[in-house]
Amino acid sequence: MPPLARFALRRLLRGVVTIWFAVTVTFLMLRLLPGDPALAVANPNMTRETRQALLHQYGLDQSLAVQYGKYLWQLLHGNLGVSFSQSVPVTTALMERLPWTLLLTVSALVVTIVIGVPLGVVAASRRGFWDRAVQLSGVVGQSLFVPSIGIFLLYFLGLKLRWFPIGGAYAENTYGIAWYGSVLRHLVLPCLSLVLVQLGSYVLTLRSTLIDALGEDYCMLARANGLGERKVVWKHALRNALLPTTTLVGLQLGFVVGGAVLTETIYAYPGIGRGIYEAVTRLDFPVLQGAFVLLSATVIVANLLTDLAYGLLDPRVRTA
Amino acid sequence: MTSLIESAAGTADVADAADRPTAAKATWDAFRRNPLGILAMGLLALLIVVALVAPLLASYPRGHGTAILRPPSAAHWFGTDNLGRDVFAEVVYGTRASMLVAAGATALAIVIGVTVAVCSAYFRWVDGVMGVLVDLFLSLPVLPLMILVAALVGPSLQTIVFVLAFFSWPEVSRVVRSQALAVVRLPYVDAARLATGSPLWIIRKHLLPAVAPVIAVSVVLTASRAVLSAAGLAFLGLGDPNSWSWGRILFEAQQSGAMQEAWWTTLFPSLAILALVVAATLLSIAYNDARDPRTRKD
Amino acid sequence: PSKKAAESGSGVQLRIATTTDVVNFNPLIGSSRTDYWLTNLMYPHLLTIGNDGTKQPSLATKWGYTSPTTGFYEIRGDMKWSDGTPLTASDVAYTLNAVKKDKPSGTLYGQLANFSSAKAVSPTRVELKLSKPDATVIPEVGFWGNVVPEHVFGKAGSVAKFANNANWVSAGPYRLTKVAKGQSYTMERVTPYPLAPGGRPTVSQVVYKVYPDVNTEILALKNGDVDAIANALPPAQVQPLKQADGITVEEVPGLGYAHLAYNMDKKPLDNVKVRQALAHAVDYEAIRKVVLQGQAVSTGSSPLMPVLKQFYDPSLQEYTFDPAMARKLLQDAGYTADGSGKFPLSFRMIYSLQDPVTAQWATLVRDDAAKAGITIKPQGLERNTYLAKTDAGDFDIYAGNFAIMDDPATNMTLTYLPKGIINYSHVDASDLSALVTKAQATTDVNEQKKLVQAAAKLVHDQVYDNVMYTQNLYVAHRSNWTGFVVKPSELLSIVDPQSLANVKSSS
Amino acid sequence: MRVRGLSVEFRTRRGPVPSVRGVDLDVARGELVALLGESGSGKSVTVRSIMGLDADNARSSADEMRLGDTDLLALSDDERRRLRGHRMSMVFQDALSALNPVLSVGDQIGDLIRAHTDTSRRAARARAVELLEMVGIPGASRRVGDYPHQFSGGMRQRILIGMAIALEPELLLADEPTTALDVTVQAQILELLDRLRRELDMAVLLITHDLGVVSEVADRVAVMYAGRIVERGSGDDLLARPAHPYTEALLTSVPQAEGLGRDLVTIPGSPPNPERVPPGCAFHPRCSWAVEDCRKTRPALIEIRRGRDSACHRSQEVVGAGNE
Amino acid sequence: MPATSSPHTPQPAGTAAPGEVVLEAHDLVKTFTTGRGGLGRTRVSSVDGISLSLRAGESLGIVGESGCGKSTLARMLVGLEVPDSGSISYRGRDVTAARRGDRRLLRRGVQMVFQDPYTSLDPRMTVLEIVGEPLAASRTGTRAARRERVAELLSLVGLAPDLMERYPHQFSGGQRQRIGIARALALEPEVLVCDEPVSALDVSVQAQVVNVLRDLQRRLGVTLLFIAHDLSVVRHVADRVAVMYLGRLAEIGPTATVYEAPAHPYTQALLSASPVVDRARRGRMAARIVLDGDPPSPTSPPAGCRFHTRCRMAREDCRTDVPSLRRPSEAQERARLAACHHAEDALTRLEDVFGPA
Ligand SMILES: Nc1ncnc2c1ncn2[C@@H]1O[C@H](COP(=O)(O)OP(=O)(O)OP(=O)(O)O)[C@@H](O)[C@H]1O
Ligand SMILES: Nc1ncnc2c1ncn2[C@@H]1O[C@H](COP(=O)(O)OP(=O)(O)OP(=O)(O)O)[C@@H](O)[C@H]1O
Ligand SMILES: [Mg+2]
Ligand SMILES: [Mg+2]
Repeated sequence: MPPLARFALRRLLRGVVTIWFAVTVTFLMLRLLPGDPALAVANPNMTRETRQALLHQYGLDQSLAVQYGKYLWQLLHGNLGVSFSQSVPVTTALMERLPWTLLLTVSALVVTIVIGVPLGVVAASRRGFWDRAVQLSGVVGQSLFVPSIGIFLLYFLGLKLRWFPIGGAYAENTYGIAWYGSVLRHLVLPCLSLVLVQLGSYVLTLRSTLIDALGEDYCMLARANGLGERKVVWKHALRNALLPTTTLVGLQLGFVVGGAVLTETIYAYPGIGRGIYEAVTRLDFPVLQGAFVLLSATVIVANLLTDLAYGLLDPRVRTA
Repeated sequence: MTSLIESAAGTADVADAADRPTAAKATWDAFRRNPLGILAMGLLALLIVVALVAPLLASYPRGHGTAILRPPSAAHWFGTDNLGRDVFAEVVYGTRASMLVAAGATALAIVIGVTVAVCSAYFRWVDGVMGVLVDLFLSLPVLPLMILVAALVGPSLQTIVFVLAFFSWPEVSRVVRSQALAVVRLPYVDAARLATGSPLWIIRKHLLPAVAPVIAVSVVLTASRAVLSAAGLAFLGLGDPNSWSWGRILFEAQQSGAMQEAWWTTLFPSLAILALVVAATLLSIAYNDARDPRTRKD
Repeated sequence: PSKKAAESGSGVQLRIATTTDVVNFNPLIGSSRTDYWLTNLMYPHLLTIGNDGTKQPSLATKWGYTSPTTGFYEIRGDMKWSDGTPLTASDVAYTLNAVKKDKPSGTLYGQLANFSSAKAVSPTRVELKLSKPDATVIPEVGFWGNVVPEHVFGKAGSVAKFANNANWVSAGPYRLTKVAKGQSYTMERVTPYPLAPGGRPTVSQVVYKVYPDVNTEILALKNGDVDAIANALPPAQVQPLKQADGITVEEVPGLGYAHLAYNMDKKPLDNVKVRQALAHAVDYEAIRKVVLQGQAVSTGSSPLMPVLKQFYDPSLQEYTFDPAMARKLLQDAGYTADGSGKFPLSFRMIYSLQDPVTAQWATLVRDDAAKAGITIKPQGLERNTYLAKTDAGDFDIYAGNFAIMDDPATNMTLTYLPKGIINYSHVDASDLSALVTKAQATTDVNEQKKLVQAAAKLVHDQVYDNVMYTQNLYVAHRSNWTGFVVKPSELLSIVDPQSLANVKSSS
Repeated sequence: MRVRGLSVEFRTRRGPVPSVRGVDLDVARGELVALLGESGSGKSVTVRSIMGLDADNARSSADEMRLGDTDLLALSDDERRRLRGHRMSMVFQDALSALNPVLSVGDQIGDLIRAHTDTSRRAARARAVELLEMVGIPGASRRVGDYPHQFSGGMRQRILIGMAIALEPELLLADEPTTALDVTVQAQILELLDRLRRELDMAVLLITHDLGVVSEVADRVAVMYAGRIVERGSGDDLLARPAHPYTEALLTSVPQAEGLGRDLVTIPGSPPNPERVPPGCAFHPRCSWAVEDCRKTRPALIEIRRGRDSACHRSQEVVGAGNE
Repeated sequence: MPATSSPHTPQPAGTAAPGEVVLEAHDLVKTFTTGRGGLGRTRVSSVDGISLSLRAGESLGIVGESGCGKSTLARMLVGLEVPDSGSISYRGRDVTAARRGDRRLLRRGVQMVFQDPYTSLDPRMTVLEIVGEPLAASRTGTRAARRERVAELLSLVGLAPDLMERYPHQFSGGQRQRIGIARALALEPEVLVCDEPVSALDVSVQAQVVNVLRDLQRRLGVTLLFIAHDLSVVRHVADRVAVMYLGRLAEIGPTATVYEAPAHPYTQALLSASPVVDRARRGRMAARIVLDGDPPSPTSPPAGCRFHTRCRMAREDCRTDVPSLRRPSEAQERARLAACHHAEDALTRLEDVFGPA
């Protein structure tokens, strides 16, 4: 088998295993831990009959093994089941939300990188005051509690200054250009809080790898060859220092997509994180399982993309 | 044959080297010089003291008061909440619970994580299995799962501790394992393998001491992440409702709709979270810097 | 974004904030508050309710019984579904029969226990056959049940599985036209709507907007992002909002109550003295004053709340907060306090963490009981665990509240009969059961009043249930809106079809 | 090139560490001077200082430093930079870490050329191919776009040398260019350096601690110990008749065919820590010739013979002993 | 000095008569698989069919270019690495399989001195702990007895015993290497495998360590396997020399023979390329056998004779047939073997190596 095909196959296999793992963990948790979805869906004065009917309708009256087998079988056919509480296919329920989460996390990532790289470079190449300032704000940013900044931003930028709307992803009754504008305006605050929170780790990682890179022999050689400091930093050192940062992107993207629960909750952003939270409160098993499948898939795709980016940046991988 | 025993010159040379500080002392010397590190340590110590002597600082916030949602004053330094309870007392006792949760979860996560990491690094077959497991765990969306478990099991101090630990150990394991792998490859471990056939001996005498600094950093970072996660859970209404934690103060402020107007109900617990996490992070950075001879410039 | 421009955008738009997203568009399934608000505007109820809990005509103009096992509704003849199909008695009959058959999880099925079948005897009259005499069926089914279009729901197979998530038809003042899941739900005016003044709702468009919590809702209201908050404001926010410029706060009378149920299956709680001691060990006044900011009224420890004027019995007095009395009662029951004044009694009290008001007084109940030497361990639970534990009887004390207890006879069958589904105290007293069963079967109002009052007295004296208060709710809207009709309970609030068909903007 | 009184001091947490003290060096065009000394004696620091690439915490001073007729000390940072790679260049010890792993070899050579001359990208590339051919990379035009990891150790070192001579500098500083290589490859590289030196008429300062290498290629040799030059002279003379006990000990401690079966002559102790260099002659604690005076007074580097300098109180005796 | 001169002198584990074979390796093969960077796995043929025997009291030197498998061979011999195939026997007992008892036997009999004196000592342990570790781990003797033993070992390698409370970082490279040797001696092994014990040391210190090793061999009768890439050091230490190229033995024989009359073209090239401190040879660089190119990658070793790609004498058969290790005909020295099809030819062209006399 050619190495590339073998590589692709291995990645695929790993992806499948990861998804299977996520599915199994959630499946078992949902069924082995206490909590009855029939109770969660109906109102309190429901009769036992209704409850039995519901359990039967959800297929929860079968044995664990049968349920598991059925679920995996469905999954193989790309069928995530039907939401308990919404009576619509899980795919429909999730696909309404996924784009928003992706928009939020990806735009936050882009902004983070666009701001983070220069900050990291400044910190690494201009030691002393600027370095300390960047480092300290990175640490503080990293340590912020999302709801706290959420409240703060909403209060000042939303209520007091009225720069940005409070909650939601776009304004109703807007069309065309105005719609895009409203999407952008709604995106700013949640995106900003995500950026604040994750910027620190990128800047700090980049800073330290860049400092390492600048001390490497190849930077010394670049200087010995009479290259200007700017070229040494931006071309020779940064290209190398970005590699660990790329890995971080991959590690974090999956994490951020799942971790956006708090952000999405604070800003009523209709993303998948909030969807999960709501599904938990209703014990909507199929939606929860589907969401975890989707999140694992996102992690896999994110890792694949970072691998690709890594390959582009690192010829040692590309030409191996 | 010339005498093989080191000549006076040789011993003198060793004596000369003797006052070279040990790694630990060099680290401490470097650490002491870093104002941020000292500041962080002070802050952390302060929070620990607050947690320890909470009863001396305030009486446990229970029942209800008459002054509702009052801004900070001399009587109530941090103001009062919607039931007229003293926010300062809540924050003080919150420090206690938050740190307890963090400590419990961290201890558990560290024990599991380090055991797995060290065994993985030392025994290749363990690494085959555990490595995959850790990778799989790391690709799980942690916060949603924590929410799920906390919601299903029912929020209590124990649940929170277990949930946090259950989802934190893989990260500990990942970090410690990579360091342990590096150590296992060092020749002195090979030398130890030639000295004894007991893996336990090697792990105890060589591996654990060598990864101890990483574990130390990991403890601090895991704890600070645990504080954030616990606060997140509490904020979503999944904290232990019977003990005061910073997250619960925020949650109650949110539930009572007082968040926007009564800024003191949200500001102070938020600051407490920030202070703890910042202190922990700065401490670990300062420690790492002090440990690295390159950054400490000696 | 939809390509279609808002052609009706010329009219007035009313934006309403909510904190819960819509879960299900099928009124026979839906259980979230926003589900009700939305579907109520499309699928009419036969009856509506007055502020004192009395039933009033809506789709039905007349209702009653022709025999102990036969009931009837006369409905209006001028109603039409928005696609032009007339709304007839056969829609009503279809709805009831389908619910009976498919057992959807909504409230309605629970009301149909003694219902056998329905039949449209004319386009405007439907008759219901009951399996045994039950006076509560007609008013309760009329109030709780939405009527759904047979020509739409009939095609879907089981009404328990129908998502109803597109192409809505409405026989109410508005019709759902655009859904942005998790964000906003846009409804357009339906004309003609016979129940609106002039057959035409004044507002052309109603938008429900989802906010993460009440804090942001308040921000949004102050900001002018929304025109009304339809869910209940937290007690502490009522005063500040009343004082805020440009905002009007409306009082919504409560039709439910909050209570403590003592699980009589658990040992010392089967002892009436212990229950009475517990009843004396709660400072109800303080809870109403501090937690509820005075926005609640005592029911006299009786399930017959003052709002239900025709049933209320003012002679029942609330248990006083009297730790000494509690101690005495416990000593009578054979318990002795230890050196520190503590009795060897410990109770686990469950409550839902998603219910902020209960969550707040739960700790007060604990602290009050401690004064009487009784240990109460509050166990705050996530809503689902709470429901599961409630259902399993896994608690000593249950703390919670019911939103609408409009009909005492119905509610007593559910609350105090041994098999009642909300009989959380697990009471099984023959005298009480006899009274309740009789009340349920009696169609004579005066007779029924006597019976339920006697039952309520038993409940009060024996502490079969410890009803603490009825909470009055408050909702807010921007002051430029007038004409809201306030209906009791959060489920109706100011967003009942009648209210929204009448509301208008002054600016 | 001419250097006088070069000193470099590092500021560290434990106080200043003088690593290089008053080094004088001359390298003439076409000449290969070997700088010999053990690890930590300050060889690399000297070279970096000459290149103007001192570490952040280093402070260097010199009485005189000129390249041809340019006074290096008088130059601004930018002028100094433009000199680097153009008129003086450097070959590093570890070619793998000295080449940037993520940039193609052609790109790196191109960068160098374009930093000093006004050349188009394409022309720079063509020149890169030429250089690679010159240092003996087979299939240079194909491989110019390859990355460092795709070359073997010897080839990488050749590429480094190619970069160093790209703009035909007057002075080439080679810091242990062969230490990381196998003997068979080392021979190739040394030969290449020797050839290029002759072809381009460069001055080469070769740093090494391998006496064998010195003996094979050096025209002149300078021996460093604890940051100072302790002996200096032409290769033939110095290796045959060492005048400093350190050089002498070094020569005898190397296993040689004649000494088979006997114990090697050892130099007791170990090289001094630059933070704590013994007073007087830095070598005295390890020196078998040491006398009382060596402990107190530091011997200056003085000319003991024409073209021969040594910093030892007993140079004459040492030379004499060696001749016996 | 006789091997049992003083009661304190440590005894080698076994009492093999000089000349008896103590450690024998037969047809060892080791291939590593590496899977870096996610793209496919590569197989590195590190050692490919090496047979050796070590006789009691002798010292065998191994030379070869970097990456030719010297360390891998050494690690297999001490049991740190398990060979893919082939066998190792110690005193006639097969110890290849990693059975516990065999491991213990091997550990007691064969010990190793590592290349890098900086990373081969645990920085967190005192010298006492380091040197005493083999004893402490097997709970041999009391604490005090162990202490005494460590003191003995330290003086054996020329370190003052009172230094044993110190930490490694307080010692110089040469001293550290001697601590490493003392540790290796703690279990009184019969064979000491030294993997480049002096290459990380300064020239001025190398001699100290070389002398210690030679002295130990003489005094204790320890058998030495001495790996180095510095030909002159090997020549000084070893009785016999083995030359490795890309995982295989190129030539093996008594030191003098191999150095003076190398029969393998690779050995010849190696000798010719090594710089020697001898001004007389200066300028002869052009006359040397300079090998073309670099050693081929062990991931895809050439077929046939692995040296053929760089060999000046390569012919057709070298590309296809793997030469076996054999005694070149007409050679005087019986003990010398070379793996070259054309060893005889090579021997006639010796002047290329050392230049015209
Ligand atoms: N940045 C620095 N900070 C502090 N000390 C330094 C620094 N760089 C070098 N030194 C010290 O300067 C001394 C001389 O170092 P140098 O690198 O010149 O030695 P060298 O002769 O090149 O050794 P080697 O043969 O190992 O390359 C060493 O003791 C080293 O520790
Ligand atoms: N653990 C390992 N995993 C993968 N490959 C290895 C491993 N150990 C050694 N190798 C490979 O085996 C080959 C021989 O390595 P070895 O270390 O034995 O060579 P060596 O002769 O000791 O080299 P040096 O002189 O550099 O020490 C090399 O190509 C090396 O890359
Ligand atoms: Mg150097
Ligand atoms: Mg090796």
